[in-house]
Amino acid sequence: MAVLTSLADGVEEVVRDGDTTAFEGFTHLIPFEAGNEAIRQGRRDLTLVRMTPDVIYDRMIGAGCARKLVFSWGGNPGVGSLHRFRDAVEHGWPAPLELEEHSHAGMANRYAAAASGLPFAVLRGYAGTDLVGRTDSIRTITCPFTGEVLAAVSALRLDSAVVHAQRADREGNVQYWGITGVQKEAVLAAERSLVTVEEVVDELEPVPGAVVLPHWVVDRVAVVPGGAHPSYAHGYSTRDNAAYSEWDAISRSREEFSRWLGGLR
Amino acid sequence: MAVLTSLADGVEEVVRDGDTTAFEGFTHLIPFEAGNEAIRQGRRDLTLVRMTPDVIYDRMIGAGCARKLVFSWGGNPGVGSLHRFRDAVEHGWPAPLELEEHSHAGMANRYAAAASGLPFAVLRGYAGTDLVGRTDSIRTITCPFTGEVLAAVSALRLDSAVVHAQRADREGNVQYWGITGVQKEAVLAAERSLVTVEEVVDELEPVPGAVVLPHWVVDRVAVVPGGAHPSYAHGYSTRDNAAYSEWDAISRSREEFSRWLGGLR
Amino acid sequence: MSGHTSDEMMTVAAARALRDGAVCFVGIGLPSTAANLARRTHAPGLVLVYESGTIGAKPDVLPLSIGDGVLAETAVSVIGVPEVFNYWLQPGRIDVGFLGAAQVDRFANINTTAVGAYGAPSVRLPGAGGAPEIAASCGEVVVVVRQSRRVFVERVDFVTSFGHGSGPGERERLGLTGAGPQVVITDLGVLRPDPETCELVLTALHPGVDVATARERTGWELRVAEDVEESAPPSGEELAVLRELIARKGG
Amino acid sequence: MSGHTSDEMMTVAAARALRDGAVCFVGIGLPSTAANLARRTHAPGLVLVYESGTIGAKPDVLPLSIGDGVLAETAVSVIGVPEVFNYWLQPGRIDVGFLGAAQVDRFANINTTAVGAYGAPSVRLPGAGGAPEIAASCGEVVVVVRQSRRVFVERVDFVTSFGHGSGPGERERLGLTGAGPQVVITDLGVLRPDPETCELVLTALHPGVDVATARERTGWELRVAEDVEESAPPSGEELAVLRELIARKGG
Repeated sequence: MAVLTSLADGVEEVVRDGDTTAFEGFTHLIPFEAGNEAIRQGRRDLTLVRMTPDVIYDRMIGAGCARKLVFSWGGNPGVGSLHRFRDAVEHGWPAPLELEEHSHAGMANRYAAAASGLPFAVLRGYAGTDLVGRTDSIRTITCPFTGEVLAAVSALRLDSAVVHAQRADREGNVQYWGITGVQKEAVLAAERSLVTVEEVVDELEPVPGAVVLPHWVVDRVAVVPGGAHPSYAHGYSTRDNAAYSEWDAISRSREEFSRWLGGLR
Repeated sequence: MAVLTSLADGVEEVVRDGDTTAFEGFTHLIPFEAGNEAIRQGRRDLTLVRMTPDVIYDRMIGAGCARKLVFSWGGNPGVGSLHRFRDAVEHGWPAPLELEEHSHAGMANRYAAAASGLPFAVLRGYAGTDLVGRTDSIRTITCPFTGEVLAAVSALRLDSAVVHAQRADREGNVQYWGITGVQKEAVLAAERSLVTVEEVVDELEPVPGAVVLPHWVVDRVAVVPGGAHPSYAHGYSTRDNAAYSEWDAISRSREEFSRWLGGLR
Repeated sequence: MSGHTSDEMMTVAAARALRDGAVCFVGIGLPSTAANLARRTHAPGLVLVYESGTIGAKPDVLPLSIGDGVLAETAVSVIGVPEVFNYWLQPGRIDVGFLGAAQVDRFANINTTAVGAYGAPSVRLPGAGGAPEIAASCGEVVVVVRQSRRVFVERVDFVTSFGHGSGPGERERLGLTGAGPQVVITDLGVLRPDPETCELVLTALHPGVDVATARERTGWELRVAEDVEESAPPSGEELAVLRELIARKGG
Repeated sequence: MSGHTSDEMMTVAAARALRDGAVCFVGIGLPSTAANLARRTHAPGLVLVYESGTIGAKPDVLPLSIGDGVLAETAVSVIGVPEVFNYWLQPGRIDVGFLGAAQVDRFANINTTAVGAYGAPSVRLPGAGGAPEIAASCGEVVVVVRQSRRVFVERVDFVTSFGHGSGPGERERLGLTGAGPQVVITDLGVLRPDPETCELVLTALHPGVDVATARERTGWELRVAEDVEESAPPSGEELAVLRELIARKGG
């Protein structure tokens, strides 16, 4: 059952050192403030999971929270590289970063398998690519009806998942809309979940295209208005494209980044 | 691309003798008028597919349209038995009816596999039941990661699918809401599709919970107001529960049914 | 049994089997009536999930089918049917599944497919629906059924939904994640599987019913618990709410 | 090349590669610009699918990311990400996939993962994203990339997305359902795979570009078609629409 809590308590209770954890979001609704809070709390040894690790994971990697990244596309959307991610991979700073790398189709299916309580998923994917053989989580499977050989990916079970949503009601039912991404699957794939929301309301008025997570699959809800900034919450804010560009400058050098990090703490 | 047509032309062009075909709907939005039209046109030798074959399939079976039924639950919802279905299975009238029988979970996954272009789907299902061994479409598969043995079901590819929706726009984009069932999967699993709609509108205003089928996966759209009666179209009509009860009386004897059939033609 | 019918007693007993806050997979008919009764009495936080994809439905009238509009209108979330089974039922997110039966046997296996030989049935029943995976994956299963020799058979003609097979350990060997049928509620009383043997044992009788009647309406040699309880009769509130639900049923 | 830049020529050429009515899987950046240009000129019926789940988006300004709100607001349908890949891309419902590249080789294999050794890359790139399955399952693939020796390499360091492997028949043997890269559009010209060998052949040059320049900016011995065409320069309308799109980009 969802418990209403503060951001600090929510992050502390849901995201633990050593977790395999996903702060999910597909450009829209990225849980930035929860990520910043994890950095402030000095979370360590995380296996960070996300289809599209972006600026918040760049920060967490640079701050030394992560030991491993499980992902399919790591960039600053619309801007370019993630410099902290690259520095970790190319130069091991501040620590080496193990990579487990997939395609979007593979990652989405790995989440869906975990959400479905299955140990694996089947897809037409990866054939002919060098992604095969780089991770043990991609194998093949033979169709028992046709004999066709397809790709199999292992389920991506999470210890914890953190997402941002437009709103929740007082029972903790969570509602979000616009681009809805893979957040439902991430929450359902996780042992523990935290949802930061723009606001809590008495009644969740139905909204076209909205996804609702019922309260009994959400552990913690924290009210964090603007919690997705510089990403956005459809209907509440717009994407702060300038901030994404500014991150390019901040993250380019270890010194600038360290200054930024000092300011966060 | 969706072509606007009459009900008669739509049924004639989309549903052909010998087809594996689904007139789908989950209590809500059952394409009754399209089914009646298929009877009028004397369609024969159909493999009728549906999770919940109800009164419209009872009619089609009694009228001799079907050679086989692929299904998971065949009843008159809220009323009781389907007498024409039972008569076909128990006494071979008007013709023997081959059965391919699944659980809902299996049928839903078979449609989803076909919609996904995969030859099979994996689920935790059927274990210990006598459904196994009755059809070749249920087998087992071993997880390549954990060694766990799970159920595999073959994809349910359709020659044709017929569904009813609230509305379409002039391009043929189709919108339906309320209980949305498995109709998207059925349409995507089919070579050809016909959608009957309550109305065609200039603009599909977004509606909470609505599913939209884009025009390029729909072949024919026919305007058939009330086309789901005695089922209903959420926001347009309510379920005619009395008509479902009346069908119990009509369908109980071959004579009464034959009289009804004469009236339809 | 003055003041209430045996069906009312059965429905009330079924409602009482649902604890507040549980997530319940509800079929139409008696399970839906019982679940809605529970939600209006002792279990206001009961979460109803219908296989039509309505999660957290709070119908103000009893739906006549699992696809009634009132379910979609009052649900917290309406999802497609594949998602119901894959994301919600299969991973064990449902605490209690409610099942009816045309036949139940002494190990609580359930038949809703066919009476007689499958290929030449004397009675063709509707079939499996969601039941096989409800029986497999819900935390536990409550079976609700009127008791008679036709229904309570030594061995079901067709295992549509697996209960306890022919004894302990079989569910585990099959990889079934839920505990299976933990209670069978009838118009005569309540049966529960013996923790050792998994055989259904009569553990409670409804007011005015005796053991002899229960044995007479059971197609196997019925075991009776040493301390058979007597069900509390429906309270005034339970009966009033139930009757109002039934009266307002349908459209 | 007076009156337009080579990037403008490249974008216009990419837009022209899209036929009206096609369903197009669009990545952000140049592919999105080209697709939106096409929709506003010769292909008003072009259907844009973004991997963020927006189907039939008709953005009035160019989105800066695949998750911009304008895509959701103008889409015919917004779906979850797993559905994009499973129900729409995988079964071959998308006619054209648009891909960029950090490296392309002579058989149109694509690298967007890493330059140098995978375990110790000199440049770590963003990775695969949706590209491997776009390359596998779209009806055909259009690659758009600026031409240079750094990009046009003999053999990609890492096959992120499979083009034609090392020659004919390989896609079929791998079970890939789409035709793969059928055209590579650069700032210099257009390359297409030879129908016999699958090797990329220069088939068109943009106005003002000569074969020597194209060879100089290719990291393998470039084959040139016997009848190299010259691309028509951007029309006044194409340029005007493109520049207006770019000017209104972003927020």
